[in-house]
Amino acid sequence: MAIPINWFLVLAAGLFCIGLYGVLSRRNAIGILMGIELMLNAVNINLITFWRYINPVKLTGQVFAIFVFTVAAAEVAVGLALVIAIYRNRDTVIVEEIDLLKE
Amino acid sequence: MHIFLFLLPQLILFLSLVLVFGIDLVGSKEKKWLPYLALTGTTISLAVSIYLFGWVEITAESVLGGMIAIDSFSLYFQIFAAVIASIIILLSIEYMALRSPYQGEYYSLILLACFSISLLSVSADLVMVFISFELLSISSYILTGFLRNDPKSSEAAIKYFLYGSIASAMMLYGMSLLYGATASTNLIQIAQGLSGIDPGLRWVIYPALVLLMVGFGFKTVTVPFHQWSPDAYEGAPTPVTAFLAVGSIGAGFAVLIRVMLTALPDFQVNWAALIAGLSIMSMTLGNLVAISQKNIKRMLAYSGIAHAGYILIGLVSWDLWYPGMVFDGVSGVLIYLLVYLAANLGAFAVVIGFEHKLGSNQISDYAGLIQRSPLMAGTMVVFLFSLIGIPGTGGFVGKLMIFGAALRKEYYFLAIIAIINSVVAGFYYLNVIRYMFFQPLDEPQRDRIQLPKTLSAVIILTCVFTLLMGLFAQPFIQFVQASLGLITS
Amino acid sequence: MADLINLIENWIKNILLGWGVTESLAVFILQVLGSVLVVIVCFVIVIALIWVERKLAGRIQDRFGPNRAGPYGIFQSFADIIKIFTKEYITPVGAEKGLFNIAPVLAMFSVLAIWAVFPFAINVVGGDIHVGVLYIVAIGAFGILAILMAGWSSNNRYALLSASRSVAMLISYEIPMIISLLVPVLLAHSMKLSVIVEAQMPWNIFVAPLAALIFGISSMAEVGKAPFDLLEAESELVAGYHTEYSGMKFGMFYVAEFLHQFTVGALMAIFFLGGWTGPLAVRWPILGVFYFYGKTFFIYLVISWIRLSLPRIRIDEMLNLNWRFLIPISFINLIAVAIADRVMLEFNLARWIYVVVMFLINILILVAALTIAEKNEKAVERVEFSPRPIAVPPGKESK
Amino acid sequence: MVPVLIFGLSSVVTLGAALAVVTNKNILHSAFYLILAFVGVASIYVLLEAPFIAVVQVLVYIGAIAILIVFAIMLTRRLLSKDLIQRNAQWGLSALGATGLFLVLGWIVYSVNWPVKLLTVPEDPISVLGQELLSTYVVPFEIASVLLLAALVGAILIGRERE
Amino acid sequence: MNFPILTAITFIPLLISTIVLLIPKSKENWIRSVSTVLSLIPLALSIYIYIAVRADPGKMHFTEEYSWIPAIDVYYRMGVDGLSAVMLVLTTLLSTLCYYYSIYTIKNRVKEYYFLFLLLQVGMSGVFVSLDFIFFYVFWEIGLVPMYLLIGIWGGERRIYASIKFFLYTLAGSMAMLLAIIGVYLATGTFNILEAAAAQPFAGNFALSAAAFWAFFVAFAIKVPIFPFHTWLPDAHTEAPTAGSVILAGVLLKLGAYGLIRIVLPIFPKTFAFYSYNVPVIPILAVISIVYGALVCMAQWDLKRLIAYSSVSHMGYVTLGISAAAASLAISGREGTATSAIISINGASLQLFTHGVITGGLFFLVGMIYDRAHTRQIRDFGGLGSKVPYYYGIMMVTGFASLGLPGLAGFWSEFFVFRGAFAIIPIFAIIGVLGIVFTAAYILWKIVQHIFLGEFDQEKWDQVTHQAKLTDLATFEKITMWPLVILMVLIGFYPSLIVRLLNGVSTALVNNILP
Repeated sequence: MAIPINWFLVLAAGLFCIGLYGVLSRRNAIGILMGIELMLNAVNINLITFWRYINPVKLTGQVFAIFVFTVAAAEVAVGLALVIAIYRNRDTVIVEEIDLLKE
Repeated sequence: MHIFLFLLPQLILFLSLVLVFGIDLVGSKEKKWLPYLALTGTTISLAVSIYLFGWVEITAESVLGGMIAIDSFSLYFQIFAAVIASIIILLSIEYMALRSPYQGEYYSLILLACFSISLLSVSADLVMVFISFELLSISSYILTGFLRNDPKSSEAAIKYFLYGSIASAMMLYGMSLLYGATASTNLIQIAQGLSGIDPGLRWVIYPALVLLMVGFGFKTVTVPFHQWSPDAYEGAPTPVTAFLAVGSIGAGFAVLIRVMLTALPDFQVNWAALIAGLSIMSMTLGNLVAISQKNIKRMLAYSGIAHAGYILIGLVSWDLWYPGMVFDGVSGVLIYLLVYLAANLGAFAVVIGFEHKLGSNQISDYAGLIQRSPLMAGTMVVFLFSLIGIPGTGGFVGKLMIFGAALRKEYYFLAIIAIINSVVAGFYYLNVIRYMFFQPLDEPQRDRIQLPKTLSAVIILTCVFTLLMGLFAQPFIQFVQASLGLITS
Repeated sequence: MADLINLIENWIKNILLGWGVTESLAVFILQVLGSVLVVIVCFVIVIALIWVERKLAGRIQDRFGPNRAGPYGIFQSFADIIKIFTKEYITPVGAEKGLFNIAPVLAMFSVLAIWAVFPFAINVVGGDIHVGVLYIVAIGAFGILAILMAGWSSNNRYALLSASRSVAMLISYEIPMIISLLVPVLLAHSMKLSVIVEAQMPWNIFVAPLAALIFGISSMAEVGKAPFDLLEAESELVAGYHTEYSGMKFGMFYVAEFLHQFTVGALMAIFFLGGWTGPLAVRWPILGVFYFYGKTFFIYLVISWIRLSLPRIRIDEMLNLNWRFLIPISFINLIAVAIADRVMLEFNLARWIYVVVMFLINILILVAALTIAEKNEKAVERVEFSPRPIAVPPGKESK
Repeated sequence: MVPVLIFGLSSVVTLGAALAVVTNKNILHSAFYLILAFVGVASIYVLLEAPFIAVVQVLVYIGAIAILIVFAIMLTRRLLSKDLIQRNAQWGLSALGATGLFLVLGWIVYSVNWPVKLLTVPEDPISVLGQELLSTYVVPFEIASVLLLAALVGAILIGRERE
Repeated sequence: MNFPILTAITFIPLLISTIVLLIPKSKENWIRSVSTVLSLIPLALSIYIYIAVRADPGKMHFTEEYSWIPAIDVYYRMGVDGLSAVMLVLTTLLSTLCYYYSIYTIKNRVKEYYFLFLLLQVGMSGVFVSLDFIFFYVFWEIGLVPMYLLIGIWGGERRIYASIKFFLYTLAGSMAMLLAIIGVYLATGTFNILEAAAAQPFAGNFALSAAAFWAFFVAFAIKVPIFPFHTWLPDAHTEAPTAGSVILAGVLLKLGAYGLIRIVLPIFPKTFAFYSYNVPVIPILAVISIVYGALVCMAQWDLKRLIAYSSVSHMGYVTLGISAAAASLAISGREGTATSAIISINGASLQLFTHGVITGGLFFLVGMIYDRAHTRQIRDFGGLGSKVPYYYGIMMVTGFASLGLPGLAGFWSEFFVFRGAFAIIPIFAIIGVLGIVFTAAYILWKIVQHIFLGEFDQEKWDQVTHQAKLTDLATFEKITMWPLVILMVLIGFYPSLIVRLLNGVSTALVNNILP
């Protein structure tokens, strides 16, 4: 193949770190969630790249990626339900303003 | 006998969950007996797993495409899960009936969460580890936010959720690196792939280890991945807190031990150093912060962090176990988990009883509890002493095994930090005892507290077990050592 | 001589090669030409469709329909196009400009991109990918997105309301649609559209009529046509998500909508009516193209007929229909078909027995479902729950 | 040459969009950039000869997750006002940390000599995938279904209106 | 194997406590009398043991050994030699006296009180008879818990502070000891105290040996207490209820010293010798304890606190004696060293017994006066001698015993300690003798003069005590005090009563550690 494997991996690492930055720097719960999604996408790029380059005969990487999709969808569903619930209760989803639980 | 028989306890747990969920769907009447149905399921599961444990000597075997490892280690956690499920159900009956109309959903989620504990312990493939990990996480998030009209519950859940999702994303990245380095996700094959690994490729394993530890550290509540726990513990419905404090941590250790020992034995030097660092931070921070807590659920959360730190010492000082070995790290971990289960669930039972009757979780409100309920105060003392590690209670045996293992592997600094922390821990546990026994009631004669029968049963049961494990530890240690089937072979 | 399409293809290719173009580039150019052709055909057809539909609507509603421009008003559509092109683009104050402009393009894209994988005749496919069915479903997501974008960026309450309604509806109805699409996939043992078409023996509508029905209903909802036209219910929401659009931007939505309906016809044709198959279609692929468009057009007319006959349903009814009826029944159908297929293949039964049994199973499920639904109609009531008080001592309430 | 161009284009789109996601002041715009990033990732999958994954990416991430996110943002509309700061106080530190992590991770994955085996992708990978899912991975597959059900029940339970 | 007498003596109090638990809360008199009467059984048993051991005190008698937790090599091992027998007598005697005394003085939460006190007795007796490290440790800590609760519930005003301080200090020490125990096990492969001593762990590794030694030493030093670790003691003693103080001073402090003699000295003789002679840290600490404790006593105006500090001083003699015996190893070639070592250990262990009896008595006496006056300030009293002659008389005897007047119990133990230490570590012995002078000073000056001599000022008394009635000792108080007084005099005239048992133990010990 024309493209060396580490290009993809560096791309994934970049995406992962961008996602991590989003997670760490956002105040909005939904913003954090978006960062998490970016991180999961980076993981998937990694998995598919390894599958393609290291052992394309066994589809382990693809299967793993499919499970990541599944879990990501489930996580988002629960997470957004929680966001809605907290918004209804507290009228905010800014993480710093969600502060009933501090002594 | 057929190897799949050993999955029977899990299957029973799962079937009872389907049954509870299904029956709840049919008809619209409130079904008060639903928790008892769930309890029956967990009890049968427990009985079956104990029966299976005593039956034959199990050799490790990977089945179902290498996804599942059947060994005595997994049976240990099936027993663990069934016990937790039963106790949590008993703790919930009175408490949740008052607070939520969704009984069927609640009990099926509890069963699901406990099912995923045993699932995590049998996972022999990263895919399986990941999916069971998420099953546990997601059911825990939902359970934490179960009281959706209570802002604290929602808040606890969203914090838990955010931290959990980040942790699992990072863990996944680590898993993907492991897969890339060995071209496999099967734990045994990973170990084989790593044993003759190209030295250049070792550099990939280090970040993978760290990232994996983020995920496991989140589940086992170790510093610095602990931030969610005090908030989640405080906001969650208290039976769920009890589950998080014991079940979730136990599951974390199950998967941590499984992955580290099966897949990464060649990197023990590296992960032991990493985990030792985490352990020191957890013990120290957990104990120091616990001192200033005013809410008993928060206090128990921080103490849980500290206990996770102690338990990690056992893993750090892992060695191949052989019959006749006295102090072994992993059997220390397993016995400590049992001890912690009994003592902590007992303590939570008291907390639930108190909250149920008086609506408060403030430690200062426990003043004079001995006069209002000698049962609660008396047993709470036993639980707290067990958590400190006073002989005569199970906690002592746990600490003895862990410290013994650490000393045997000559991790003196870990052992010394651990004992310093045990003393610090004494301070805040004694604080509770102080309120219960020494502080007079602010109003001279208040009513005595009459506990629900289910709670009394749990309290007495866990108290008896805490004392039994302290005074007659032999069968428990034997059980734990027998559980090290695959892990150490 | 037999394969006209192939002939033209080779001809152009030879010309290109003669100009000194490399082989791969020539193939690429051919692909581009093919896509352009498909798109042009689509646009042309839409112009015709609009006229046909208005004429049909006129007939059904007992009026003439367009009848001024040209014979039978045949140039009415062209006149409209000219009008739309020359109109002013208006962007409302407070609109999100970028999103506002992207939305119509995305709407067009979501419909046109589906055509990329359609088999028009034997061996005449844009991209015959392994995951054709999934691709179709996936591209549909962009349509939803376009609506959301349009609704949000317009800075208009009604548009937003329509957008949120549409998302609720489109996402819900995607489920039965996908599930029923799995039935043809299951019968053909492939997700490749060309294989699905070729495997139909007889047409799937006879083997899996229930799936066809569910697919029909849910894809009508996907299109957003009456009786499912809640997203642009004029009486409630002005004109729905594209209220604020004008000129060609509005035109793109408009065209996309008609084209979408036509695309649904094409999907029906491919999945349930045998696609391009027909007498002599293998021999003369060009005939297959005609069969394909003919079937598509037929379905289009049927959909128009339905939408012109039925009134709009209420939003809760719409969701109930989906969640309480279509989704369960589609799952049951899928499972039943899967089991029946497996069992009958195991016993190696004759094809006609297979078809008859399948047909009967489908009808049975439908009848049973309708009976149960009718019986339960009255039982569907909200169960009231009165929460018991939580034990909180006075003065300790959280608020 | 063509694959390299495609790779370059899609990685620029992906990373650019991702950066926009995490830095944009308007959270809704972030969400739409997120979709763009997903599209970029999907094209990477196509480049890696995994069309199924690419399509699933579009279906799940764009068709479900992104739309849910946009929807949730619209439901929490109060937080969309322009003057609301979307990043927290320690964003600088986070940026530093993320960059550092990228340098470390990127350097490792770039410089390591991966055990690459250049084989062709199996014919009809989708049916192989299906068989794998229902043979080797049947347990996780079933658990995934339970997981989805649990998430569904939970989301409804938590997200419902107060009664 | 005949009757398991040691198991019986240890666990009969547990049985009694269970009985107490079963008696309804309202029947307070039943609880009191049942506990007191039944506690005579262990007392009788301990006297029987004392008599039986007399014949050959140097070796273990009545040994019991059962497998307890074989998985971690823990055995149920018990045995008793002369030293243990003496300590058992002390424990059971003081416990019974405390139960009896508490019948009249404890009015609230009687059931819990007796339950905890009986549990405490289990822990104390257990420590003196166990021959297995873990078993020893278990009893060690079991004693800690009830004492903590006793101080916390029935103590004085600052009881919460005092109880937590007491608990944490002891816990810190015992945790260190736990590590050391495990270390010894890993080095020797056994938890048996005697076998471990025979195996001499860490003989070749000074660093490890020193670490384990200090871990044990600190644990025991906290309990004794030796100078820098003593700060918990005044608080705990002062705040504890009378019976609690008696047991604390009378028995619990002895646990530490007992541990030093039973465990540290035989297992780490070389290290102990090193720190007693070459780098004489321990004798220095012992001397500081003696002198500092006595000096602080002179500055105290709280009677109970004064007696508490006197314990620090008196227990310093014990440490000095033990360290002298250890130091003998460093100069083992010199003539008469072995004899001196034996004498100093005899002195130290005799001091354990006599100090238990004397200080126990003193705390009883303080409790008695406090019950009348509700104050412990020495300045508040004056001229009581004429008002309460009986009390005065007993106080005089006990006080003089404490300062080491010949003819009373305290003399012999101090004499033995200094006789032994003088031959081995003369400098410290000389400085230590200063302690006796200070002791005499504070007993005579503070107690005798300030409290009993002079004119009784009725007005002042009424003012400080809110017109409390001043009566002489009641019958139950006399009954409580007499056994102690008798013992003081008896040992004063016939020390061999105890020393004979102790001598056997010390001889065996010194013979084992000296080459």
